Formats: sequence, structure tokens, C-alpha cells
Amino acid sequence: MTQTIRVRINGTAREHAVEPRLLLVHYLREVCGLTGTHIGCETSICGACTVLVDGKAVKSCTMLAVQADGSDVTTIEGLARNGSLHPVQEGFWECHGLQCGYCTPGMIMAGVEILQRHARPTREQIAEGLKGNLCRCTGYVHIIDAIERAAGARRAERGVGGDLKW
Amino acid sequence: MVNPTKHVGQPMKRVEDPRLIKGIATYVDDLRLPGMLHAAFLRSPHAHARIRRIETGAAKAMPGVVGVFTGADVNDQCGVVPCAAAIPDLKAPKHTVLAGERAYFAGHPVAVVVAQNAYVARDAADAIDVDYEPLPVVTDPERAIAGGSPLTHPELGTNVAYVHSVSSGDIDEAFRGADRVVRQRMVHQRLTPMPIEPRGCVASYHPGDQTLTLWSSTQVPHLVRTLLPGMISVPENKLRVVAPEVGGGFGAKLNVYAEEALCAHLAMRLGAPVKWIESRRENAAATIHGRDQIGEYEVAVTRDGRVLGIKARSVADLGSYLQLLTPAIPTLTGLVLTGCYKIPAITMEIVGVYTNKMATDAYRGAGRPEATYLIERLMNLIADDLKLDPIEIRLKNFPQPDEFPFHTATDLQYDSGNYQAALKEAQRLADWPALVRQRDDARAAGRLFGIGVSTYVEICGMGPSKAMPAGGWEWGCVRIEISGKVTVITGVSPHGQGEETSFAQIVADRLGVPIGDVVVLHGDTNIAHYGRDTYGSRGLVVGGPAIVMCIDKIIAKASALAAHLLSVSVDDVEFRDGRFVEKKKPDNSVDWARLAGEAYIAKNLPPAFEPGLEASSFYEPENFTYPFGTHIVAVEVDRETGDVKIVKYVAVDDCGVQINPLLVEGQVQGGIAHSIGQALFERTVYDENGQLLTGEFMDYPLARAHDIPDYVMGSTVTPSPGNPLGAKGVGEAGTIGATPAIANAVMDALGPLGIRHLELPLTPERIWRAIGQHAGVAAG
Amino acid sequence: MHLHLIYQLPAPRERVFAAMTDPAVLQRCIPGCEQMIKDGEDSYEAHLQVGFAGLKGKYRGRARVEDRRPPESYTLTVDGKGAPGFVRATSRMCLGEKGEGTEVICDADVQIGGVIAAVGSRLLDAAARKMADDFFRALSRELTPMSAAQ
Amino acid sequence: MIPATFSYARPTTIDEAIALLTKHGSGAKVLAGGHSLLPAMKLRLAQPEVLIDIGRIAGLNTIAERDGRVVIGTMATHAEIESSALVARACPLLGQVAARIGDAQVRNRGTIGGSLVHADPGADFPAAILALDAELRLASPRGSRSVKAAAFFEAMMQTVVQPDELLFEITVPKTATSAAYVKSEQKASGFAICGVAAIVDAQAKTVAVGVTGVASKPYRATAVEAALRGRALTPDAVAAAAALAANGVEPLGDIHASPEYRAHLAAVNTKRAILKAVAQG
Repeated sequence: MTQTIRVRINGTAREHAVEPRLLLVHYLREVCGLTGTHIGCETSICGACTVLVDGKAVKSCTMLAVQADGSDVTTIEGLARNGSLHPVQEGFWECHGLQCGYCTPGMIMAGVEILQRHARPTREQIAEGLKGNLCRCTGYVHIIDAIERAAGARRAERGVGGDLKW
Repeated sequence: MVNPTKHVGQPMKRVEDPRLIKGIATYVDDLRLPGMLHAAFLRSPHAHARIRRIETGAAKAMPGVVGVFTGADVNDQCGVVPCAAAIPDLKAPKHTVLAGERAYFAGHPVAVVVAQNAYVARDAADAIDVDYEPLPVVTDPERAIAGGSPLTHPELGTNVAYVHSVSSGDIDEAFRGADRVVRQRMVHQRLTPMPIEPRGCVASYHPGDQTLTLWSSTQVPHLVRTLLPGMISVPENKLRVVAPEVGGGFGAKLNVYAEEALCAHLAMRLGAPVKWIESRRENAAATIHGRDQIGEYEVAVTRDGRVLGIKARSVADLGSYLQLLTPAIPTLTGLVLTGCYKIPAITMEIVGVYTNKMATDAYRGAGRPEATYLIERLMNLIADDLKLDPIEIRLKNFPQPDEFPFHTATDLQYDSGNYQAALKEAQRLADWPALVRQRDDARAAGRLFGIGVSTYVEICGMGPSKAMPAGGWEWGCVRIEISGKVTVITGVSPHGQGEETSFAQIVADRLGVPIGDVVVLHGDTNIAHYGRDTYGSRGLVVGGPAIVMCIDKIIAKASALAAHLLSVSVDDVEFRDGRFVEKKKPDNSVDWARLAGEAYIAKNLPPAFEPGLEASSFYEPENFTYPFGTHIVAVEVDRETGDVKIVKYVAVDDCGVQINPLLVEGQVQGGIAHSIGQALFERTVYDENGQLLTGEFMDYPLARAHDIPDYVMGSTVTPSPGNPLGAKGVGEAGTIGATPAIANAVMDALGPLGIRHLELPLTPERIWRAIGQHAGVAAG
Repeated sequence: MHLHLIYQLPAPRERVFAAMTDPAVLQRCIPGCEQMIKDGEDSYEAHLQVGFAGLKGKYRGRARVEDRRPPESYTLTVDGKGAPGFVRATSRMCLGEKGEGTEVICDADVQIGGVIAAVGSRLLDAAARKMADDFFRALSRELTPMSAAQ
Repeated sequence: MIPATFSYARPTTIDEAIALLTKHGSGAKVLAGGHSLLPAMKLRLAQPEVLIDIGRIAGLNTIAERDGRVVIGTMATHAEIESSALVARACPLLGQVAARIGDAQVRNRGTIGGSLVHADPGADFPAAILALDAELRLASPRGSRSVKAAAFFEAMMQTVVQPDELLFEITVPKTATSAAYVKSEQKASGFAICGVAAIVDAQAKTVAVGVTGVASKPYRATAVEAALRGRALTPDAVAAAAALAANGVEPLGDIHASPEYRAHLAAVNTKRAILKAVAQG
């Protein structure tokens, strides 16, 4: 038994008949082919699957596709506009905010929401805002740097200094 | 000449990142092949049980199910899961790809379903009915080797897998000459590596040319390619293993797993690609665990704090079977137990024990975090006992900088080092006198404040082939394409370490080409024909020199071609900033684009000149490398709740020459985060029936952003004389140096209460109990 | 996990003993019991739906009555399994005379495995107590003459 | 990671939801925010036959003032409660507690009603709604009824909500700013090992204390409240009274915290919560 849903994903209207038990993350990955959203756990802890639903960060593994019917969904693939990276993506690149990259899409989406809540977040607010996202590679410092940078803050004078080149 | 510093040494951002931050990189789960089927495993809920009967009829009858397979269907068609560690007199159980007559850990795969989609496969796995007869379970490794214990593997007749001894120097003399013997039992808890991407693989067989391609989330595609032919009937030269984007490994993916072989087998058997993606729960239960050693340690010391010898006996819980390196890991602990100290005598006996749990194996640091934790805690206990300063006692036992290369009692040759310098730098960055004053003031005010120091040395750059089970060399290839662009191929298999960037830095500098013209390929055995992959902080240290060797060969070859094109003798040509120049007439020169064009079009070559500009090399390291450092941590303990707060963290790491300091910083910070978990809250828990109680992120805590203190990071640079880059490796440093520093800090905070030692992790409850016991405060 | 539970039942020991080993009564009184079929001497096959409001699983299992000493005591072993894991319990049931009625003391060892052990262990103790409470409440109703008349 | 199959219904009114619940009986589960239910379903610990998604019933997420009380719809998310200006002004405790639940993403989807009905012993909201003497309003085919917070929780993951009933709103009295929530977290899951919500009245003479995470159901620390009633809330008096915070309850134990430690934290967090509330008064 399927249910027809209409969802706007990264600005594109989509319509599909889906099983009610289909998770939003599987809908995005398997039905829509948007594999940038990752799966790291099954208990709503790791946050790798974070996307924006109607502008709010949610864990797409803990939402049914049918619950997203009528919603506007933004995934990591929809963040860059007109070929230029979103400031949070830029921040992650500039500050070495990622290593293996697996948690990164979810981290970036969480970062986008942090900046929606706080124009000038403190490092503590960023850390608190990332509570729902696990990273096993970076140790988080560069991730916080990245979001701070995206917020327009000058990269803190920490550790290796100097301008980043490339 | 070559300008080696244009990119090398710069904190450059990574070339890997754009695809990753845009969400357009390809991990195993992102692969979709036409006709691809999906596998799901049914795993034993029992830690030890006889399998009496497996009823698969209902599962097979479900729409969309292609096949259901049990041990009886596949075990005689697949080889056993390999263990590459060579330990004398090792007793090993037969580890078939699916459980045979018995399941011997909770999570042991018992059957596999293949279906048209993952949802149906999961449903069908639930429809399999297994009749288990529970058997006695072995969970405590110490009880397992005491008399009368049930057996993990009755056919072995014992739970002891091996007894390994390390012995050097005159230990009896050391203890006879001692003014004091410091004793402590210490437990290094079991940990779960938990990369955020679980394991997974896709296998696809091409009947036309009888080749098999396996995409796997692995750190070691080459080792898989070498070892898989022993498990399935495809020869190595018809096997292609691809590690696409890999979402973290930390040793957990340094292995050849049953699921990889089974998916390959089933893809051939069913004539369709088969995909399997591990769930987090499966990852916690059936991907290797780390650490898990219990030991008794005795140190002979003189009154003034010189360490004369160590006697150690440790019991290592191997779990229920051997994965690739399981028995070798605890032996590494013995090898480096003397740490960065001149300790003339040591004996260590390591007993590897089977229990009904998941196998342990290499988890970030692999044996060395255990050793460093032990020796660094022991140094503090000695200092406590002798009422000496913990820094003073370390300085007293360090080898002097002019004693390097330093030969240890365990027969290691530390390549280079200056432990005093790293310690001093860390004290400077910590503002040591102020930190001590802060502690004094806090204590005077009745607060529990402690400072911990850990100095460490680790074994990196794994490693010389004589010491590695499957060879420890590395392979590389550099090709100047006809266009003048540069393709670099490495046999290491980075999965977050950033070698696409650091290797490009090295190559751009040494070839004098724009860094944007360099592409680094890896992780596909059809491209990187040979390699020994990424683990043990070896990527840059062993993989880098192979690339440097290629560059040297290419420059030599190109010089001959340049001389020909410039109509001068080779001796008159000099390579400078990406051009080959006539020494005396600098206007007469050729660049790589022209050289490459000539080399491949091959109409104007010197006599006997082989066309093309490509070189490949195998680099064999003569020795390991030995990075070192000092971490200083200050903590405050909440007297009422036992909560630990890290108030200062200083890390000084010496990994030799840094190719990209930004990546070095990332590696160290990431490693420290593992250590914060290991020191304060991570532990893998099985109950007495062998049930895993930390099978999800709901119960196994990883460090989160708010657990991380502000770091002060520094470094010293003592180049390794052992390789042309002077690099030593840094992937594990944080995980090795930080745990003992944090533990020492917490114990320093609790010292005034009379608490001498607590086991890891130092959870609030453990600390609260200790405070209660020592302060005579009623607990609760 | 070990449970030590005591219940009072408003009937003489013989009746309580008979009821506690009668599949029809058991099916009515065991919470979530959908089926209880006697498939051998002192052996029953059961289909249960158990758990908490939010977390309910289907289990199939076998219950056996052993060491039967009517009307004083018997040992009940339960071996159940379902998709979330398995439950194995052994309980010694001792029936003592208490006034007009009967006091039942159960000493049970319960072992669980699978997902329920990993995620549900903290719930187990409460779940087992609740199931036992519900069972004896229902049994008590069953044994009360009033309810029989209703 | 993959739930078992179920059928799905999405009523648009409370009556329709009740009718569906009545029709499907105990095989049905209400889906609110889904942050307790979906993880359990993915592990197949829960396998409901029918899911009744109340997410599209209009008005269920309103936060408003009515008859001197703050009324919160069952579908109000933790984030909505956390950021509500009305809650911050009229009942700040709820906002404080909401902010400590899970993480940002969980708060964006998780709902107060879902959390209360699931009745996880480590959930945060129960501490607050107990301390606040909240009323919970349930709809069923028999009409609607009000249940006091103190009577709502029956046991671990058990409430008075019947299979055909729907919790549709929670009302709390307007309360002073003198309130605080102090929580010790289970490190991995973020659930409370011990969460204490305390409210101190305007004269700082009586206190209400709700405790979650410690026992199989949340409770009011009545012994603490009685010991402080009419007393000056000095640090010593508070500490002495707070020592009674686990009196008469049977604390839970698991791999994350033993019963003794939970009981101890109940005392410490009660003391800290009351003193924090006093400091804000």
C-alpha cells in the first residue's frame, strides 16, 4: 500500500508514491538519488542525516517520507547557489572542518541552522548547536572554527596561524 | 634546484573537500548498479549457543526475496576469515563466514538474506527461525583462564590463545637493586571504534572476463585483494578492490571481514551485484573492538626516582575469534611499554584469551595507547610514592638528545628524539608556574583541581617488512601526462587523512609544477596496482617516500631527454623551478609540457630512451618512526557529582617535518577527542551473559563538540633521519598522548583525598564513589 | 536479573495450583497472551504480545512446568523469542497457605538477549514486575467467586 | 534501520483521530513528533499495525494564554516551547526544560505530548509538569477529561492514557520566574539520569520539586517540599531538605548510573535547582 507525497526538494517539486514506512532519508537517497545525506545510526543520535525541512534542521532518519508531504526540503546538494558555496561550506573548506567527510553534510546543515538562530554565535553556542551531530575524525575544533568563520567572525588565533592559501 | 618549501610546510586547505562539502562524493552506500540486490544478515542474539536448526522457508517465500543462505549453504564454498598475525603456538578457532554448528558471540552472523531491496531483506531476516541451544558463556578473561571455566571454543580445550613473552635485561638484578617497588593493577577498558560511516560493500561479478569487483568501505583495499582469493574462487589478478570515499576507519576497517567475502561469493552465485550496508547496531556488535587488557605491573625504582626495571603480566581479551591482527595488538603493548624512558630491564607476559565477545583488533593507536597509559600512570605513581615531582622523574629517566638513535630494552631503535624539548615547550605553552599557582589556590579554597602530564613516544610508519605480517613497504607511481599535467598514484588508501593534498604539495614542490596540475589517485587496485594501504600512521611516512623516489627517477630520466632537446650533455643540465636549464645558458631551457610531449610522441628521443615519463617505486623503510610529545592537562572535579571538567589542554607533538600543519593539527585534535572519550566515558559493556549493552550511540557515548576544551597546540620538529621527508606520522599521536595526561590530571585532583588510582573511564560515578570511600562521606 | 515477588490470592492452594497450570486460565491471565496450546505433558506453546505501550513485540515460546509438587510448588521455565530478541526465565513458584487464601512466592531468574538486551535492559526489571503484577491481578480476579458469577 | 510495515492514517481533526484509535484498538499508535517512536520502530522494538499521524490536525501546536493559564498543544515542539515568548514570560520553567532536551534537531521535531505519553523514565518534561501541577487534557469517544500531572504517570512508560484516548493539550498555571532545572545527563543519549525542576514561590517559603530520571516514573519530592515549607531557604536548610529527594522511591540502575548514584544526584540536583531558583527570585 503506498501513499502519494508531494515534496519540494532543493527547489524542485517532486511527487512519488511511497510506502508509509519509507524513512525520509531513504526517500531522499534511494528515490530522489540525493546521496549527499548520510546515515550513521538508527537511534537519532549521530546527525549525519540532517536536512532542513521547512527551514528547520531535522534528522531525516527519524521522519517518515509521508510526514514530509507538502514540505520544503533542503539537502546538502541544494545549499550552494549559482555555483558558489554556502558560507558554511566555505568555512568547512577554509578551516579544515572535515576529514573523512561522512558526517560533514549533516554538520553543515546543522551549522546553517545555528546561523539562522544566532547571527554572531559564541563558540559555546556553536558547540551546543552541534550537540546532535557526531564527528569521529576532527575533534570538532575546526568545525566550530568553520561555523564561526561563516558567521563572519575572524578565524580565532589558534594553533597554526597565518592565512590559508590555495 | 627544487624549491621544497613553496607548498610543503604550508597550512593548505584540502583538494578533497569540494566534493565532500557539496555532498557529491561517492561512499559505498551511494553506489547503484543495474540489477543490484541487497543483503541483510541475521545475527545470533546469544553469546554462545548450539544451532540446532534454521528454518528459512518463510523468509524464502517472501516476495522480493532472491535467496536465504545459512552456514550449511556457504561455509564449504568460502575460505575462513584470515588472521595475518604470526604468533608462535597460537591456538585459533576456525572462523567460517557464517556460524556453523555454534554461534560464539552475540552478533555472529547466522544467515544472510538477499532480496531486491533492503527493506524486504530486513523483513525476511526477521522471518528466519533459528532453534538455539544456549551454551555456557565466557565473558571475564581472568576467570576464563582460571580453573573450571567453560570454554569459548570447546574444541581448543583451553581459552588461552597464546602466551607471549617480552624479556630483556637482567630483571632480577633490577629488582634486587631497587630501593622501592611500585605495584599497580590496571585495566584498559574495551572500546568500540565507531567510525560514523559503518562498514559496507558492493560486489559485482563479470562472467565474461570472470573478474570480480568489490567496493568496500575499507582502509586496506590491497590487503583485501591479497587475502580475498583465499576465501572465494577468484584469483588475485581477476579481482579489483575499490575503496571509494571511506567514512573513517580508526582501525575498524583495517581488516578482511566475512561480509566482504560473502557478498562476493553471493554476487557470483546469484549472477547479480550484491550490496550490504552495516547498521550501527551491527557495527557495534560485529566490527572489531579495541583495547581490553588487564594487567599487574611492578616497577623497580631507586630512591631518587630512576626506573630500573618493569615486570608486567597482562591478560588480553581477544574476544571469540581472530580477525586480521587480533593476537598481534597486545604484543605491541609489550614492545613499547618502556615509553620514552631508559629502562634497562623488562619482562612482560601477555596472555591472549578467548571470550564470547566480538574480536578485538587494531583501534587507533593499537597497543600503544595501552602501553603509554600504563607507563605514564606508573611514572606518576612512582612520583607519588617517592614524593617527587612528576616532571622531575620524567626528566631523570629520559634519554639525552645525543643518545639517539636510542636502543630500547625491547630492541627498538628510536630514530630521533628530544623529549626534554617537547616537555619544556609544553610547560612554556601551559604557563606552568601560573598553572601550578592556580592549582594551589584552588586547593586552598577546597576545590579538587589537578594537573596531569604525559610524555609519550609511539611507533609509527608501519613499517619495515621484516616486522609486518604482509610486507610493510609502500608503492607509488608518478606520471607526467602528455599534457604536462601530473598524475600521482599511491598505494596508501587515505580516508580522511588528506594525502590527496599533502602528496600534491610534495609533488608540486619537487616537480616545480602548479599544485592545481597534480592529481593524486588511490584506493582502486586497478589504478593503484600495489600497495599496503593506510593504518599505523604510515600514509605519509611510508607512502610519501615512494612518491619521492618516483620523482627522483622521473627527473633523472627527464634530464636525459632535456639534454638531448637542448643539445647539451646531461651534466650541463640543471633542474630548477620546473624547468630543465642549460647551466651556463639559462635561456636555453625546456619545461615539463614540452618534455612530456616529446617523451610520448617519441619522434625525437635520445638513443635507447624509453618513451613516456612515468616511474613507479616500492619504498621499503629501514625502521619505524618514533614521534613523541608532551600533553599537559588541567582538570577540575566536581566534589559532589564527580564530574570532570578539562580547564586547560596543552599538546606539543613532534611528528618530524610537517608537510601541512593544518592537517597535522586536525589529526592531533581528532586523536585527543578519542582520548577524552577513552579517559572519561567510553567503554564497551557486555553483561555476564555476553549481551552487548552498548550496541547503539544511545548507550556508547562519543565525545561531542561541547566536550572539547580549548586547546593550546604546539610542536617541536625533530626530523626523522629515516626517510627523505623527515616525517614521522601523526594519525595516532592524540589518542596515545592524551589519555594518560587526562587520567594523571584527574588522579592529581583526587590525590589530596588519598585516592591513588582509579580505572578508566573516569566516569562521574566512579569518581564520586572513590571520593565517598576516601572522605568517609556516606555514599548517597 | 533476579526477581523475588510475593502475591496473595483469594483461594485455597489446590485451586491456585490448578489454575496456575491450566492453559486456559494462563491464556486469560498472562498479559498479551494470544494463544496457549498444551503440546505435551506440562508443556505449552504460547504466542505472546508483550512490552510497554510504545515498545511491544511479538514472541513465540514454550513454557514448561517441572518439578511439580502439587499443591506446594513447581518450577516454570519460559523460553520465548521474537524479532527483538529472546527471553528465558526460570521461576520457582512456592504456594503457601495464608489464612483462607494462598501466598505465592516466585523466585525468578530472567535473561534477555538481542536488541531488547542492548536497548531495553533498563526497562526489563520494570517490565517483568509489571507482567507479574498483571498476571496475578488477573489470576486473583479469576479465583474470586464474585467475578465468576459476573 | 528499517521499520516493519504498518498502515498509515493522517486525520485532520481530533474526532477523526479518536475514531481511528477506537477502530484500531491497541494495534494502533499515535505518531506525534516521532522521536521516541520511530527509533523504537527502526530497531523493531515497536511494531504497530497502524500509525495515526496527528501532525496535520490544526491547532494542536498552539501555545496560548487562557483563563490565567498557559495552554500548550500536544504537538508543540520542544523548540517552539523553548523559544516561546509567552512561555518565557508566564512559565519560564517549561522553556528552560525544553532547552535541555536532546539536541537542536530533536527539539525541532519532538513534541511535548509525544514525550509525556511515551513516559520514558529519563524524559525531561515530566519533571517540569509535575512541579508545575500541570493538567493534561485527554480526548476519547467518551468526551474529554483532565488529569493532574501527579496522576498521569503510572509506571515506567505507562500513563493513564487509554488506547482510545489522545492527549491534546497541557495547561499550566502562570508561574514566577523563580524556577530552575538542573540535569545530569546520560552521556550517550542525552536523557536525564537525574533531572530536577524546582519552583520557589514569591515569598521563597514553599517549593515544588519534580524529579525525573531517578525512578521508573517521575515524582514530586514531597519530603523535600514538606521540610522546606514555611522555612527560610538558606543554603544549609536547602541542603538538609534536598537530602530527602529520593526518599521513598526505588531508584533505577543501569550501565550509566547505579541506583545509589541516581539517589545521590537527586539530592545534589535538588539542592542546586532550589538554590538556583532562589537566586533568580
